[in-house]
Amino acid sequence: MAKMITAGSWLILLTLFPIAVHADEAAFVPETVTVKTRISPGPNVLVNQMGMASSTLYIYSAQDLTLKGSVSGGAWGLSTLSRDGNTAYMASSFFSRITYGTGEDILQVFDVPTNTVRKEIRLPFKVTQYTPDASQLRLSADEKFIYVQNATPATSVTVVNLESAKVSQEIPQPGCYGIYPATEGHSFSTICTDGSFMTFSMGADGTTFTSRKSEKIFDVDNDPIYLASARAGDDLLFISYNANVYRLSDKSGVIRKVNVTSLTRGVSGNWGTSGYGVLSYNDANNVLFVTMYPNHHEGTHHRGGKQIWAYDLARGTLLSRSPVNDISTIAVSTGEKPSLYGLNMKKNFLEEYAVDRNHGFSLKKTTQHTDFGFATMIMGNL
Amino acid sequence: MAKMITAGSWLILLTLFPIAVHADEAAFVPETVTVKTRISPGPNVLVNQMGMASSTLYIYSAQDLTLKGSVSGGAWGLSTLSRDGNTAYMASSFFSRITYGTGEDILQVFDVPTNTVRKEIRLPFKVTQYTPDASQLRLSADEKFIYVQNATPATSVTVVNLESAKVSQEIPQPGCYGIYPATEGHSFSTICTDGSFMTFSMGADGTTFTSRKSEKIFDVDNDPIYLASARAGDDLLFISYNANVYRLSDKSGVIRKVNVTSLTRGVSGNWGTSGYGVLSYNDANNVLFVTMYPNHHEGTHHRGGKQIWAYDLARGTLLSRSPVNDISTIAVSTGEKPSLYGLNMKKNFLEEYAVDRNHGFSLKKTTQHTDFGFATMIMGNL
Amino acid sequence: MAKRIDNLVEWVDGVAEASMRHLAGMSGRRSLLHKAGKIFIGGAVLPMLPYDNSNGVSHAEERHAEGTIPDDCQYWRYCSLHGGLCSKCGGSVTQCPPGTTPSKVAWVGTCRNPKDNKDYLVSYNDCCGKAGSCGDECTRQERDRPGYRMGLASESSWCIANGKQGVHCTVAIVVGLAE
Amino acid sequence: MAKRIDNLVEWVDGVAEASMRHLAGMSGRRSLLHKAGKIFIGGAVLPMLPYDNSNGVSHAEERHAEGTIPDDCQYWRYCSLHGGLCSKCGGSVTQCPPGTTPSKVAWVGTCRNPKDNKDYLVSYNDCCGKAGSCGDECTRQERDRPGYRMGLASESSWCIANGKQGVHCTVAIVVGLAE
Repeated sequence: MAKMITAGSWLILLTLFPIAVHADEAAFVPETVTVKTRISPGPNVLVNQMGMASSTLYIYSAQDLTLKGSVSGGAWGLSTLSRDGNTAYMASSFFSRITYGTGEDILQVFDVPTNTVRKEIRLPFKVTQYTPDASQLRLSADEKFIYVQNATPATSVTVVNLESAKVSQEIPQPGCYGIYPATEGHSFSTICTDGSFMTFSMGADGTTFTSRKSEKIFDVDNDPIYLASARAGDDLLFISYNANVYRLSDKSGVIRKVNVTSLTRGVSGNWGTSGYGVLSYNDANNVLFVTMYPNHHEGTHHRGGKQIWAYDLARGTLLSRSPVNDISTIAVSTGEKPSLYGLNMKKNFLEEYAVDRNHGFSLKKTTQHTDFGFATMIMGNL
Repeated sequence: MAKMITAGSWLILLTLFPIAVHADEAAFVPETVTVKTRISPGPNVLVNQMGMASSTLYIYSAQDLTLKGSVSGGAWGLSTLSRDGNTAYMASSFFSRITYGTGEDILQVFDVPTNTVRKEIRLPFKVTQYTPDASQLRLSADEKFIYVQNATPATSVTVVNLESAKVSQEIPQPGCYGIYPATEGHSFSTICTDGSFMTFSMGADGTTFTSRKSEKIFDVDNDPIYLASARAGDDLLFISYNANVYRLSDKSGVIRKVNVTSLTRGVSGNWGTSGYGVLSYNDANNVLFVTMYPNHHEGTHHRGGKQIWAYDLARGTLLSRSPVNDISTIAVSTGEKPSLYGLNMKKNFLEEYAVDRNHGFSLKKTTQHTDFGFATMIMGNL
Repeated sequence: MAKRIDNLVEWVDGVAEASMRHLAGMSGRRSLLHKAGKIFIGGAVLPMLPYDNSNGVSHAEERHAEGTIPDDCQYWRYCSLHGGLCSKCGGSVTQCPPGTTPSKVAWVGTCRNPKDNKDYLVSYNDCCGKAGSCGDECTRQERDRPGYRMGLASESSWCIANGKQGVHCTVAIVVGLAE
Repeated sequence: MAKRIDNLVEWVDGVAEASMRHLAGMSGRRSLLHKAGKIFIGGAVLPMLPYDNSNGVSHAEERHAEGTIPDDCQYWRYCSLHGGLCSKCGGSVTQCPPGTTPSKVAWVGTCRNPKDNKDYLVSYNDCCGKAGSCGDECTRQERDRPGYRMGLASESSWCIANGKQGVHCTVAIVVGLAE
């Protein structure tokens, strides 16, 4: 047998390299395969594409939507991004046999510039499997803790200390869902099944908590709010299926209602909110953008929007209504001259829009890039 | 906190079951969720859909292509089926992080009627990752052994004893690829890089082997054959990119050429073979079916066929040329009145064709079913 | 309704660790309704929908012809469905396909049967443990609510109570009359 | 060409256990060609293609403008490509994207550069270790052969020598002139 294997070596070589190479190679400079160590510089837009086996965070140039790189994790990937845009987090499930066998929930900590895994932290095997929304995986204001939404379906929040890479505690959250951290300190609020909010405040070391329940804020049956939220100054914005904006304050350690604004008052066509990441706020101009759907009724709340509305929250004025194709999720950049990014849920496009400040913050599509699969989250240090 | 959790239990319940149930239920018969324990009876057609994370074997009714069930495994799934159609095998890779981390190759043994995993056998972590073809995972004639194609890219064959569920040996196969078991005993042949075949014959206990190399059978550069093969009586049939049929005998423990037949002699249009599972043979009528592509040239050999040709191998007659849409893989049933199944590689359809014996075994599509992804293998106890 | 409420009750008691097998012989429908009744009395908030409470004869009739339940997404019992029907995966409208496990809990829709103009509770259980999809999904999602009303949340996987195994398809089980 | 032949030689010697890092400082291009020469003398079957053997100046020129290598599937160097180009995944035509690992071995195409009408050897390395696709694939597959001529087999994953990690995309490296 030894002889055969030796003979085989030649065969293998011929198999791999059946063509003789020219010996006079003075002028020919062969190329070599290399690895790009860092993605191209500049601001990024990230899209979280959830999969049943693997989930991918695609990283695009915020300028022209060129795909700059990606990182990938397991099933039902939830994700978030550090404020500086350099660290991405994904919480997802891995199974020994993809869809069965032994499972584990892992928090991957990714280095965005190099697209590499910096750290893995094992989570309690309770992480929610739910269409991804920003409210399911959230950093504390100082980015020392990360909060993970659990649902078995009993709901709770796993608190992970990112410095020690250890789970600090699991906070029971019965009948409530979604994580809305305060802009400072270590507290977060959550939406409860009776239309109230619960606010949890952690002790200094992250291992204890106290909680305070709000008054009833909204009517779950008749005016349910999305999980999606935005910050307008210090306040939290939510929006209902019926396009009522709930402006809330979490400054006092409990949620208080500031005001409620109907976007559709005086508008015909029975418009309602529609999509997943349905609202985004540009603070510099006090303008709220919302994906809207005509003739809305029970069951249309997750369809792709047919218009994006720009609304001046300071003045209470509907500024513009821009027609779009099936946009389910939006993100507007900060600053006085923002761009808006949207996900077309029928064609799986990531789209970029120029915002015309002189015409009511109306939108004009400038470019698009396919995002390769179902996605409901846009992130970025925009 | 105890109080809060108790209160929470109510909230959870309301969350899950917010609607009161009517108490007078005399006439209402509620349904219950059950599990179908066995797939519907009747002959099956199986399609192996390869995925980069998970692969699925879809099980269709051979009658009307109704989807009857499925089983699933890991990445780059290779599969085969027992002669009675009751046991399916899949060899595939599983990773701790889907695309990275710790990997393992697993042979899953599935019970087809119940769609359940009967057994798992761990394989040496060398299984080929290659567009699936029948020649990569093969049962011995008595179904006591299964042969697994390895490629790291060095090639070898893992022999698994299915009775003991243990690996018997790994047979080095340098410069050769593909597994073509004999119709009796424990030997198999393989195609080698110089156009010859090697035949390996195992000892009685499966732990030893001897090998014999054939003469050169075909010209790898100018008339390469596909991995796909068929049996015509006791002989093995292969076909080249140029549609030359190589009829070979493995009866003597080494491959011998019986004859070579050009399917395209006298046919204009420069037709060539094209697809993956490009040929299938109906023994009862001595008819070979092949997927064909016009104006073929280097690079067209894996495109979806534009015609299926029926060829009488006994008489050396081209019987019919049926137009089809992008069929890359075919399987014809046994018996005098066969049906033919094909995979449309552009639309991912599984298609069924009636075979008209009175008109040169020409084909007429009778039904189709989407197969949900890229597939190159049709199996069945047809 | 038995299994459905069984699950709910056990789940509330045991916080989602209930085993189907453990449940099977545990209690009849009546005792379950009794439990459910207590729960409602204890509940602080009762978000009932104002539906007719006559009984469901016509539905019971339909059930006898189960093999013929349509799998057109527009069929009434799919009013809150969000997923691929198991009838397209080798199961049926009420049967998980071979080799899968029905989710121990589920989201619930309230759908009006046009035959008797009554509202029924429909439990949408995911069937778990297999990869591969089997056809177009139905996305109706009427009265769907986000995770803060988990029992109506069609955006959640319901295999979460089954070791979070893969969602293969979804069944639609008529479990009760809505009051 | 250095790295490419390095890999091939080491791979034949060490049966695919070669590490990129281990190879880096091992040997210059000349010694490699020497090795390669011996191999060809030793080989029993020499399936050479009858190509021109003048040198590749025009290709060398093109290389200096690497950033501008087109990623249109019809471009000459993709003649045997079968996969998605890494230039669409954050890498380039010759660079794997950040966070991936180039396959240690690869399949090889022989492609004619229309500029100088010479034939070049092109190594198609897969970049490994990430999920997610990045755009349409190029399927040219000229002179592709099945696994029995493994070095030309574009239907194989070439991450098989990298712990079989996931194929993310493919690069096209011009490694030599074909004789």
